[in-house]
Amino acid sequence: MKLNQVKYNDVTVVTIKGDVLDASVVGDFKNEMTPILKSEYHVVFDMSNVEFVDSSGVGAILSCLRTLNAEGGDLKICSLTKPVLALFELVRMHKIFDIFENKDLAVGSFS
Amino acid sequence: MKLNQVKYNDVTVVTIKGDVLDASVVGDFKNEMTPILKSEYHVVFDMSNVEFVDSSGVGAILSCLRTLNAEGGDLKICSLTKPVLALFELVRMHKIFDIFENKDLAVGSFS
Amino acid sequence: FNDDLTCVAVRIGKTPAEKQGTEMRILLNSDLRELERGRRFVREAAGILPNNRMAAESVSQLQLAVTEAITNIIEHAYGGEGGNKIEVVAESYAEGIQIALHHWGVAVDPSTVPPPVFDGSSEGGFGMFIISNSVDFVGYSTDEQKRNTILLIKNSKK
Amino acid sequence: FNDDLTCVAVRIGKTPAEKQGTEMRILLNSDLRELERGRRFVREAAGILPNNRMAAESVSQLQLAVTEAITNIIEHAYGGEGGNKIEVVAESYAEGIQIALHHWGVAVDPSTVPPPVFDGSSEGGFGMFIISNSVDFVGYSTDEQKRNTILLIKNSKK
Ligand SMILES: Nc1ncnc2c1ncn2[C@@H]1O[C@H](COP(=O)(O)OP(=O)(O)O)[C@@H](O)[C@H]1O
Ligand SMILES: Nc1ncnc2c1ncn2[C@@H]1O[C@H](COP(=O)(O)OP(=O)(O)O)[C@@H](O)[C@H]1O
Repeated sequence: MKLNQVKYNDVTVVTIKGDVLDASVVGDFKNEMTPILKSEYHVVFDMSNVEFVDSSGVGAILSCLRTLNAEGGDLKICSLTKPVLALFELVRMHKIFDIFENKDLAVGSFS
Repeated sequence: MKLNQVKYNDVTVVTIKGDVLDASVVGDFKNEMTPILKSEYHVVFDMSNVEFVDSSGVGAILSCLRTLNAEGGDLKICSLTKPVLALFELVRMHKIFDIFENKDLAVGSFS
Repeated sequence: FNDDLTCVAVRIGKTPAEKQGTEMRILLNSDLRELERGRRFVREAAGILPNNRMAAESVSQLQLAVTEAITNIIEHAYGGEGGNKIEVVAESYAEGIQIALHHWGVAVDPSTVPPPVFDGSSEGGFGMFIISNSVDFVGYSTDEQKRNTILLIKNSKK
Repeated sequence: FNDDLTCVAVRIGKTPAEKQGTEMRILLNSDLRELERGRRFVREAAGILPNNRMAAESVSQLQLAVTEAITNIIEHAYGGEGGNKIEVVAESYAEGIQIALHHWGVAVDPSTVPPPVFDGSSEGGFGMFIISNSVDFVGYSTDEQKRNTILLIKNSKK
């Protein structure tokens, strides 16, 4: 699990570089997210590389949202691949998250 | 397989006495029906005892209908149990056969 | 074939079928008189789990599918010849029943079988259609030892 | 366990998995790093039949169900403890794929598991719901040798 971070003004876009976010990597993901969640308020997850997410991956992303929300921040998601979007819809997470087609729309939504 | 025959004027009601009409008994059924089909024109099958019919049973009943129709006669069916009616509907035989709730209605339908 | 299976097949008529956890097996001969035993076997498999509330209607449908499958094996796969074996294995789940019918006769490619004619002009050709429409899954396979399997799954809840 | 199984498990990473007709087996360790191999195994099973046109979407759904099931076995049935075995058996049919996951850990009675909470307040509890909704049949059973089976069926045609 390697996360890529780019800042656009006060919005941090985190790109998940691996193509999988399942129970085998979710621990790493959470560890790598911890400092980011501590320092940032406006975060976008760019998930364009991620072809596979399982329930633990959904749970981890949800956990990020909750952490940010608790501090007055927010998390937006963008560029979901087809199978990942299907999973989000299955577990009704499209109603919990703001999901955007691409990074620009997600970043722009903060302003 | 034992068939019971009762005549109501020119209508012959054939009661299938066994509770099964499947490939294991359909040969006997056809054999026992042969003389009846030769001598009768208006036939009712009372199927109230029959709890199980398979595709070969449906085929045998269809064969009786065709034999009678070819001679200008007709076959009506009555008193189908739930699973047997379900099968007739599955293979659309409720559109081929005149099916009646009870014997009286089936017999009466010939007059 | 091993003798244990034969033994189970002999005993099932009198006592509850041999139970291996939630698995049941029976060995049938390629004889249409075995159809009744096939249906009884399904009824037993449906009753094996205390919390397996398979509706009577679903049990009937599974019995119908198994009857059609056994008949096809006897008449088509074994060409009506006696003395051949059909092994039936049931696995019961709270969620449904899986029935595998194994035989060593001619395999069928179900995609080559035409759909039935429903206009009353044909007295046969309904069997595979009935099977497909009476269970939730049907699969046909053949392994390298030429053992054919017809797999049927019926959900408890419709 | 017999050694043949272990052998298959070792080889599957490099060559196409051992094929027994349309059946495939793999032995996994109770280690989450095995999830990827579980998914690769599903992909292979989906490709085993020339006429098995399982849509990519259906293959993904089956991979998801298998991932969730393996994770549950490792985390719940085996309590997260390494060194335990999960045997995965796939049977491919033109009509679909059957995957049986066998383990020797704690059994679960799925009827006791509450449905998930979808309001975002809970980060877990979605696994079994996802499994049920990603395949056409899921069954949980335990035999007398304490071998547990999670059976998944995915139809080729949706
Ligand atoms: N298990 C089987 N093994 C070999 N051939 C089969 C099998 N099942 C079906 N068939 C073939 O498919 C055809 C259609 O079968 P089915 O729909 O059951 O109708 P029917 O048995 O009345 O012909 C059969 O005539 C036979 O040629
Ligand atoms: N294979 C299994 N073996 C034992 N217990 C299980 C198994 N699968 C699920 N469970 C139990 O069911 C609960 C719900 O599982 P699940 O829906 O997958 O969500 P989660 O794994 O996030 O808790 C688990 O917390 C566990 O108690």
